[in-house]
Amino acid sequence: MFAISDEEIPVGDLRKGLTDSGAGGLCVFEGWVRNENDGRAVNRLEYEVYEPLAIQEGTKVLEEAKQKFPFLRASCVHRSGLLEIGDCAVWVGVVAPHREEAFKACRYIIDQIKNRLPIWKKEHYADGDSDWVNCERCANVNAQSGAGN
Amino acid sequence: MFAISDEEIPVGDLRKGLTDSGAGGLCVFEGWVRNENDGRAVNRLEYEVYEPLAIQEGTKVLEEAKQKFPFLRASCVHRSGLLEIGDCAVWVGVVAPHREEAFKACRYIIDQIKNRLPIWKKEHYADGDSDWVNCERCANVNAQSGAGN
Amino acid sequence: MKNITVRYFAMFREHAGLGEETLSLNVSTALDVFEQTRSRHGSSEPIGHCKVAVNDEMVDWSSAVNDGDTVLLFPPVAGG
Amino acid sequence: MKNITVRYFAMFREHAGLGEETLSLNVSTALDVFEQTRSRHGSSEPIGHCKVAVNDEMVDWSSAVNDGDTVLLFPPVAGG
Repeated sequence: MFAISDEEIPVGDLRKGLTDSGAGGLCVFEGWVRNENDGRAVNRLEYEVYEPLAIQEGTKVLEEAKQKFPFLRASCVHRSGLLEIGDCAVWVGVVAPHREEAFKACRYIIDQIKNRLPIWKKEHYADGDSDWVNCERCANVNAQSGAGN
Repeated sequence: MFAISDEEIPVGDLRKGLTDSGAGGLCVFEGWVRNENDGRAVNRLEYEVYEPLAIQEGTKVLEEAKQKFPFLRASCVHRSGLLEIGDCAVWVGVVAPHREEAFKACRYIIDQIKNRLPIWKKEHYADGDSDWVNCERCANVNAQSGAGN
Repeated sequence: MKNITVRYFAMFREHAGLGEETLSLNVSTALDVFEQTRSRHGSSEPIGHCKVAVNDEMVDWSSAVNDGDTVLLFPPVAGG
Repeated sequence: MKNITVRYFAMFREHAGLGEETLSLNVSTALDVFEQTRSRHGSSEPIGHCKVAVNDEMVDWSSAVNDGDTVLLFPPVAGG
């Protein structure tokens, strides 16, 4: 299940929704809004999402992950709209019989979500300025080592 | 923070306890009791823990992980006692500025916890039998690929 | 000439000063649409990590566009 | 002869039929304690993934044991 939400992500409910008696492990990744980026103090974030294609592409990412690293269940929810420091911007959860697949599928999903979905991030800085995060740097880093945030 | 608990692991509270305004990502792994192992139907599990050394070694594992993959905060709680199918047996959470360190530290911690701590698992099977999980197989698999459950 | 509806997202929308416009353009590919609208709005964003969709389907820059198509211009994404 | 308190865990406890006993043993290393208690309780568990601690400190099998020490015998672990 992949979804876009303009409200706080219900992390407890999402976790419960993955319950499966054959599951040996759950791997979760949450992206949180942090208070700085590239040395600039950030006050809040705004996510613009083109929902029809984000949902289509997000759903495709979950299917690819299941092909590559067979798991039992997975969910991913990405926020849209205005977020404050500490808010959860994206939640990915994967349950599998063994931890190997859970970790690998979770990592694959978040990496692809960050690189492929039509989602844009505008940072509002403490100095009053604001800017779209081009993520050229992220894209480069991702290509090399899978890093980002 | 590493702890052993004979009560249900408070996953929501543990997650909240890792809040950090510099955190860009949280990676969590939960080990759940699953309904079968090596083809045998499992009814419930019993964990025996030698607490003084489990806590000492668990704390050491968290310190090692921080050296290798610098993170902001991490917690790990392992259950002792009797667990039912679906119960959370171990919870590991790591927050870091970027997801790379969060994933790698989380994986390191759970792999080491499973291999090094004086914790033993007794499986109670549907057929009334019960057995200590020797984990010779796990140890071998771990040495090769890091799998287990 | 083809009637093309162009939709701009994020920084592209801000550069263009609008989210959508329908233009009569002499174009054959999605790339042509990108270049002509870029010069129209005086934008210099390199095509680097930009992406394009036609009628809600992600396509290559070399894909053909037809009269009546809606072309979505996506600046570099930054999810997560 | 040394007075050694031996503690057994998990399957070792079940094989021995007790969790702890104090024995007078002719031993110099942790390995000697493992072998003598194993034959005492008729156990054949290979030493493979077993571990040992002396006075709550994980040690190598070749570590010396002294009169009054407590030796903890750990069968293969299976956390998580």
